[in-house]
Amino acid sequence: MRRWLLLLLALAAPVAAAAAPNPAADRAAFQGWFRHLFPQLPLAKYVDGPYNFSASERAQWQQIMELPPYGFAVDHGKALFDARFPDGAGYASCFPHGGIGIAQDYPQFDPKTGRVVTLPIAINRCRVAHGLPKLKLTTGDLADIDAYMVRTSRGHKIDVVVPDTKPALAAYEAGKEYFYSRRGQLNFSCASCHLQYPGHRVRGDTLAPALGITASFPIYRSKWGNMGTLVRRFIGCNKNIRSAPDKPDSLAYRDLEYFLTAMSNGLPIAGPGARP
Amino acid sequence: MANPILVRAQTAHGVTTVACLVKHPMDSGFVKKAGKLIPPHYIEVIEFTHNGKTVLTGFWGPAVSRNPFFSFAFKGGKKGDTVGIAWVDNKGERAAVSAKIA
Amino acid sequence: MRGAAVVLLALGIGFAHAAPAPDLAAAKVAVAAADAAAGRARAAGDQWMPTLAALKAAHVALARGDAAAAVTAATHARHLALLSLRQAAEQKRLWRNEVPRQ
Amino acid sequence: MTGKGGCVKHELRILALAALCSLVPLAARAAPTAADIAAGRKIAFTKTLGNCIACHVIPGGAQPGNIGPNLTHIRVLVPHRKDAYAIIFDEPARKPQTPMPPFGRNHILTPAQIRQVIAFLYSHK
Repeated sequence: MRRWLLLLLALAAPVAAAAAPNPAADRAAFQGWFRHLFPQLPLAKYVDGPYNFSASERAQWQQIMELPPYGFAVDHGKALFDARFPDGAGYASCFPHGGIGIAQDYPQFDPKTGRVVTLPIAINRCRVAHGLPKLKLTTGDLADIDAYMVRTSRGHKIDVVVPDTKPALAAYEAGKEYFYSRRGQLNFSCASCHLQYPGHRVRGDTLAPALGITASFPIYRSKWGNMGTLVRRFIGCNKNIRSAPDKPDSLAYRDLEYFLTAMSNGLPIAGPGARP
Repeated sequence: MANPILVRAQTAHGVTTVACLVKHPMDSGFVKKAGKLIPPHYIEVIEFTHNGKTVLTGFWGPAVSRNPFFSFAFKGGKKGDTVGIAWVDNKGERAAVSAKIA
Repeated sequence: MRGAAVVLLALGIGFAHAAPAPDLAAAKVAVAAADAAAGRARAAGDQWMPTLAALKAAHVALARGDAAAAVTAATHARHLALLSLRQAAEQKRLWRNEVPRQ
Repeated sequence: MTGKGGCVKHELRILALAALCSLVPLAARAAPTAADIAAGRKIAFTKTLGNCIACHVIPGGAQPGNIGPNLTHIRVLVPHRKDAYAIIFDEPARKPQTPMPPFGRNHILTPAQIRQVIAFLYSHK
């Protein structure tokens, strides 16, 4: 009888684990996976992404970082951030601490709308609240404002909160499912490359580990020649695997950013970043 | 300034290393936007001076990237000397900046 | 010039053989079926770019009146959409296999 | 299983049959020609086609990736060409966790193109 009970318990435990989302346990396993892959690499170093794995790319990057290519974007972003809206308010009025040093707290779950709000989306919400049109979420002025706000948060530890409520956990779980689900004609998931093969090369490009990948966004990509937000990269990744990209403000991308950033809790913000 | 140039010049062991970041669209004239070619707009000549004397002249063209980063080294520079950078592009626009060697 | 003439000729032959009304009606049915399958793939959150490309080719061919090309492209688009639907259905279960465990 | 899912399965079964039919003449095919090898080389090295070089070291390919096995000695790794065909056609069917895309099943390459790639890969001694 007791043996049967134990067996029942053993069967029930995994089912319960699969049913109830547990961000803290997921994070421990996620970070543990990378520690197992690269025992020598300190957690905080993951924010340097591909530069941990290629000496030549790292040397070039360090030279580039003497005069970071995103410098112009940060200056432009600061000018935009400091400018007044027609109603006299500014971006600072929409954020805690006047918008300075807060990027580590995004994305957030908004219980009112039941949706995840990323920092770029929060910037657009601020504009709408003050009667201004939304900006493009992928690049341009919004990416520059994002770059400035992230720059003021550099070194702050990422602290994405997933409230213990049903809708917030559902959004988190949807992002997790997106990250691990294979899609597109080429049949890749985000995890296929950035979790299973970080540090390996696809042609000449080094794959960045998923851990800490969000910490450097927005990034100046030499390939783009300007700044791009995380969503711009999601769209690029989807196209690479021949999957039709979602809309920049889609729930799919919001949830994915929510899950992905939450996995890097505790790592320092290193953005804006520069990538090849 | 519309076309800023960021400069860093440092000297060590008699060798001065100059690094600069030039803000410029560097449109090659071969890229289309909404079906129309973006007209060419790129730096043609960039000149680096040390105390007014030219130390390096670069003939750039459409193949150079947007907002180019450029770095080189020369001998004979001293702390406090002036390094000058000036460029002119195919539209006749120009920009110049000078900095002290640190 | 000669190449263009050959293409025109080929198109003409295509018309001669594929122009009859029933074929165009069949092409419309095929394109509609492809549209429906692609719609289901989008709803499942797993649309492939080649599906959209084939679908577009089918619509273009239909608008041109080329029933044979429309049917070929539409069939291809529908096949791809069905494959992506299968992928989406399988991944509902398989994605958990890729999650690292401790 | 819902009705919809069952329908998808049925239609895909017909597709799979069609794919199998195109497999049949494989054995009867003549030895690959130089043109086949050249075409296979182009497919293996072109991003919009096979892009094999993205993950595999292949003789003659610049800047290869290192995710998949080195294919220089494919004759040792996969002695039989029909196994190579199966791997390229649908590797996830054999190993669900593989990052290798199912080139044949997902219509990334046609059966003829896959045979050309194999002709190219096995042309290295």
